[in-house]
Amino acid sequence: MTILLIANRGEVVVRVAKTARELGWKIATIYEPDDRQSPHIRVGDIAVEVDSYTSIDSVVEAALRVGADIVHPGYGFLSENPEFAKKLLDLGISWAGPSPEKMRLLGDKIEARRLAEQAGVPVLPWCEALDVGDALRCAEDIGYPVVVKASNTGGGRGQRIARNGEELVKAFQLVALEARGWGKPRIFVEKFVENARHVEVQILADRYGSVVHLYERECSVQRRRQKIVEEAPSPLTARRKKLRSELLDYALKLSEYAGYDGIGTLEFIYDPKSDQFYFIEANTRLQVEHGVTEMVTGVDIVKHQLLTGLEKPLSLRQSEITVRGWAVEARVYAEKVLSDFAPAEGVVTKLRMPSGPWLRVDSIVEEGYHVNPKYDTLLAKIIAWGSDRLEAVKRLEIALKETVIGGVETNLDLLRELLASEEFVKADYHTLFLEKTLDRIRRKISEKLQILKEIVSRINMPQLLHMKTPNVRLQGIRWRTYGWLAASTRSRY
Amino acid sequence: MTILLIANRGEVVVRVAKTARELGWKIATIYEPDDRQSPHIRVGDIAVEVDSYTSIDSVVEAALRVGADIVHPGYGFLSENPEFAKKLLDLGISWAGPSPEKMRLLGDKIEARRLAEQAGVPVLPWCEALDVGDALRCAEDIGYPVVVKASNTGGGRGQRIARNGEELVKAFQLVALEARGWGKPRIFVEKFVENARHVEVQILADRYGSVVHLYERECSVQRRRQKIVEEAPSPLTARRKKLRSELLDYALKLSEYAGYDGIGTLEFIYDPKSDQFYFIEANTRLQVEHGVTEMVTGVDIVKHQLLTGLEKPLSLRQSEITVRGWAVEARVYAEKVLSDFAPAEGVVTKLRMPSGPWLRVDSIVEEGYHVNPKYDTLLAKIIAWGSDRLEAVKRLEIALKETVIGGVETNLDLLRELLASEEFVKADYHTLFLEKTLDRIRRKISEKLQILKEIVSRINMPQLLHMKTPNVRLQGIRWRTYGWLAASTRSRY
Amino acid sequence: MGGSQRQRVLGIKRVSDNVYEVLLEDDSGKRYTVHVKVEGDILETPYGSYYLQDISRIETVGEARGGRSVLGVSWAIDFDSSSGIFKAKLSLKIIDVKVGRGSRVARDDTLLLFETMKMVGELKSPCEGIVEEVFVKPGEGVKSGSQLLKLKCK
Amino acid sequence: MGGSQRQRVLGIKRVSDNVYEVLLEDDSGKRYTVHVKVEGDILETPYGSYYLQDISRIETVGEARGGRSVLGVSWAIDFDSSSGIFKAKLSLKIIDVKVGRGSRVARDDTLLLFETMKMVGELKSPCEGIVEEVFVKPGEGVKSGSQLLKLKCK
Repeated sequence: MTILLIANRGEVVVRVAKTARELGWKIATIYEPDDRQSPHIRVGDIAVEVDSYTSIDSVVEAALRVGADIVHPGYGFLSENPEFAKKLLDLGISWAGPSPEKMRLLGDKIEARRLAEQAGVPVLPWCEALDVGDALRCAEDIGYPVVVKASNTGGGRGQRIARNGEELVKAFQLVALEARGWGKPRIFVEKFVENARHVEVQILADRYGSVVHLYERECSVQRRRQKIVEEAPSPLTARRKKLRSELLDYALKLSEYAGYDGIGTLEFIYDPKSDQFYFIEANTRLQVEHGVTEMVTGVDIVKHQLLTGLEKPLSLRQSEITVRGWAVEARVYAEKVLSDFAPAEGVVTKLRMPSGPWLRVDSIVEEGYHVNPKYDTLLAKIIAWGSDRLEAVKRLEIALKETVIGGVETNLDLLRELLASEEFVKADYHTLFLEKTLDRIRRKISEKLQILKEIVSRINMPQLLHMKTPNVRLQGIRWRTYGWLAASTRSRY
Repeated sequence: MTILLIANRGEVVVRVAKTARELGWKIATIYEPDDRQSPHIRVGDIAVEVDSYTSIDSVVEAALRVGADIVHPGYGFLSENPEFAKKLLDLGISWAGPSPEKMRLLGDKIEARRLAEQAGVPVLPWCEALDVGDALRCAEDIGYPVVVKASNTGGGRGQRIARNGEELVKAFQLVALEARGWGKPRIFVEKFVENARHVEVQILADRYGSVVHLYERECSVQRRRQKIVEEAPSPLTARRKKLRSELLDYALKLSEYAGYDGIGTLEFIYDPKSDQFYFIEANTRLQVEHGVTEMVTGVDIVKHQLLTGLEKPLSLRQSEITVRGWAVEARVYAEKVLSDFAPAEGVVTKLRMPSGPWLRVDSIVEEGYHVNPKYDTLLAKIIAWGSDRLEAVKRLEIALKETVIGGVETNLDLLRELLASEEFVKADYHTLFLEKTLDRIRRKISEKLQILKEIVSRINMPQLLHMKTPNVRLQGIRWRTYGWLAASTRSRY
Repeated sequence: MGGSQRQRVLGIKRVSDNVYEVLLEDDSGKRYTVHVKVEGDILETPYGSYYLQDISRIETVGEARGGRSVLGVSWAIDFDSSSGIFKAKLSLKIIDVKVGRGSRVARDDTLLLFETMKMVGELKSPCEGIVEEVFVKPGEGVKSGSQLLKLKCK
Repeated sequence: MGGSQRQRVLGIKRVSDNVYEVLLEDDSGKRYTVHVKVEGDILETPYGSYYLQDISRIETVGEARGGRSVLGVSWAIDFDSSSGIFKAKLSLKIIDVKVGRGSRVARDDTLLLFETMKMVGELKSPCEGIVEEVFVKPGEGVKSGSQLLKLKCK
């Protein structure tokens, strides 16, 4: 009987537990002292208290205590920490990830970039900057705009755009501050690509030299450099065979050159000017958006992550992997979209999740769930599959409209607007698309909410709230004469 | 704006509404006077009262009242009634099904059988029986055992096995009685196949002569001739290419010969003795188990049903349709498995449905749902997809174990046992398999429930029931020394 | 849970606040441990998850069989052997009544035919006896709880 | 809902017991009808479904913007212009304090740097003024509601 410790919280614990159950494994979860109510601990057979989700010693101790054979780190927290992985491996506990050396090599943006250069994979013009002076000189060389990045941060932290020297000075300081949590901060400056698209390739590899890719995902819809809508395949590369095969070749080339030995993702930026992909960084862990790839390839990424973590050889060949249809994911966050995406706090008092055909919901939320803004406030990922992109987008739009999360502010209205927007439907977007359309979208949301407020204030509310069993009798209305739901429904047929 | 009336109740209304929403249509539902609380009416934009779900006049009136452009009949009730379809079409309302003439032709088991013979598709030895004398003579000719069937019934009614003359007399009388509800009862006697397997082919056709198949499903796991577990593809034909292509050829041949013009299913019996498929009947409507085919082909059957109903040409070519992986469905019924599958009545007081990757749940149930044994008591269909059969079966088994439907008796324990049984895992089953293993399965269920009763009676219940927030602290247990969940977990890896 | 070995509970031990270890023994004396977990009002077990309040109400084969062996239609019709009254357990439609007041019947003789949503069924006599009363007519629909027949067994 | 046309509600009519027809007009005078449905405690609309109790609590852009334009960090820190007190709206970690008691600041000068789960932010002065009090130190973690600074605007 294999015992798995899932060293994380939130929806990823639920997701990983599903596969572990399928494998017939026993599951242990962890919780911080004041996070004991979180539903993630219930998916396991037993839960252990730790000092902190990021305390290596405490989590390692938990793994020892439950007799774990293997640890899955989820994403965030210790998932990209090679010291944590090494400590476990040294104790004879397997690690559901690549070996610590590969984590170090590819997890460091500067090292990974150098590796890509050696492997012949294009990267954007860049230079390391030990101080502000370096950074300014580098930016002059490369030409503004540039991005200042820390070599070792994740989740959209530690990177800021600068369009001139003044912005660069400030960006350098802030990035340096943000990067402290990840150890010694190494900073570099990279050319910023206008109208860029973010496309990434999912890689599966084992300890024995096998590497396959599961095709690409596009994650260009981001807010503050955090992805919120992702899709597989990429609308950009799906219609351009040569560009796609270039991208996939780069990914395999780099993985093989690096001797990569777990599951991971290689992220690329597409520059429409040069019509070229550039490697930007690697993620040596499971990604939030892995579900869209699972839906179009039918491959259980977590299963391969767990099994290769146990040093099993990869059981998939490249020729067996194909893409069918399209999958689009929307991340539902508890946050105040109209107030700079501040994390929202609160208790979910009403929940209605979409279900039925073509949908997948990976969620942590339930009625009574307390959203703790101390942690990432991702509540659920709603994924729709379609035989083509338009079908998937439409299904996701409807699923989002059906979803009700009451009692706490969420980004549901933003996602609904986004999915219905002309730009998204046409896949006419880039990494700053959301930031550029945010004012328009916010205004639209605000107007709709104003109308709804007015409608509700005019409806005889007390009666409605007490009407537990709506008595629906048609009063002679002929719908043809009205524009019933007209605003929402544009048929494709 | 297209207006759809869904002339049914239960989970099929929810399913059909999903696709209609995606098409941007407006949805009307119906309800009988004492079924107004049923959740199915809520998925529409508006609901209309009808005298009865089977009253043609009343349902047609409802369609007129809401200005319906098209009616979807679901399954059961009026779904196979050509008079109903004709009345709608005569009023200029489209019908989400084949034309009434084809419904008549293929809906009648005797006519369909004659057609198959003409088309060169094998059928089992049979003869029509106008009275008991005819039936006895026929059975003598064919040889016992035989099945007595009515030409025009559905849902497992109107068919009984007879192994001798005495049983035949009784069977004839009962079948004649059961068939009354479907109009003039025509009875026939057919050779009964021992260890038969039930495999069916999903057909999509349009009014313009296009016919494609969506491959096959196997539905051999039945209780009282009602399917409870279905899968696509068939484990029998998936491993035997020639047999499969024979089956699919038969289905296309018959559809084309009949000039079939909607979506439908052709059902076949496989006789292991002759190693041959025999056509038994056609279903000129959507089937309960259509979801497994949707999951492996990615084709939205309901969408094609609705669009061909509106006389659109079929937009799919045979070459575009492929099967990926495997899907298995379990039908969750409110019924007393230990008391001859009597329909259970009650209110669902607790509900936990499975969710997450690889699953699809088509359900009508919610907390507070009242199961009315006056109607079919299908609560939900839980479907799991896997890249191969074992993966799908394991995922479904786990999903069923996670499911909780409290307050009303269900067949969940039966399904759990079934999915875990050696016979099912090996697909070593036939149409009487469940009946033959039922005693064993019932005993197993009974034993498990006895143990659970004893466990619960020994646990300090009041304390547990008040413990809203389980305080899970590990008390120094080392799992390795215990057989934690050992009984349930057999790893495939 | 292997084959048809009947198991019994030897002991239960609390492992953590909501997890219990159960020691089972089967007929052959082989012992097993199984763990169950209480999550709010749900009991999670290797056999599946259950609503706690349902478990004590569970009817198992042994108990259910009693009724079945007498009538073969116990899910639709109840027989009270002391009063001799048959009652409908569901809404039924009476298709045919094969006996009248005073009819002598043998065990397993068909008394009446009825219909439910699911199928047509036969009510057979559980004993040799005399029909004392018939409360229903062919074609009649009866509600759950309605009396159908009164039979006096010899 | 077309483009950036602002719409207003002209009237509401009950169509059936839980369905309402809403007549809207946009700036150009064009009229639309929209139907909404009340299902228990959920309002179903063409824009999406909402928990009824939430709708009256909704904060819209106009209202939210007020705060934003003053501080640019309104989601993390509150400024009460009458008392001059800055308060944390979330748990924050103070990274750096750029001013001390008595510091003179111009509008948009950085007062302090803080960190949340999401990123590092700057608190900028909403006005020209004098720092009257600093309640926090670099490296300190503060809870939601804690006072950070007191500023007197000119």
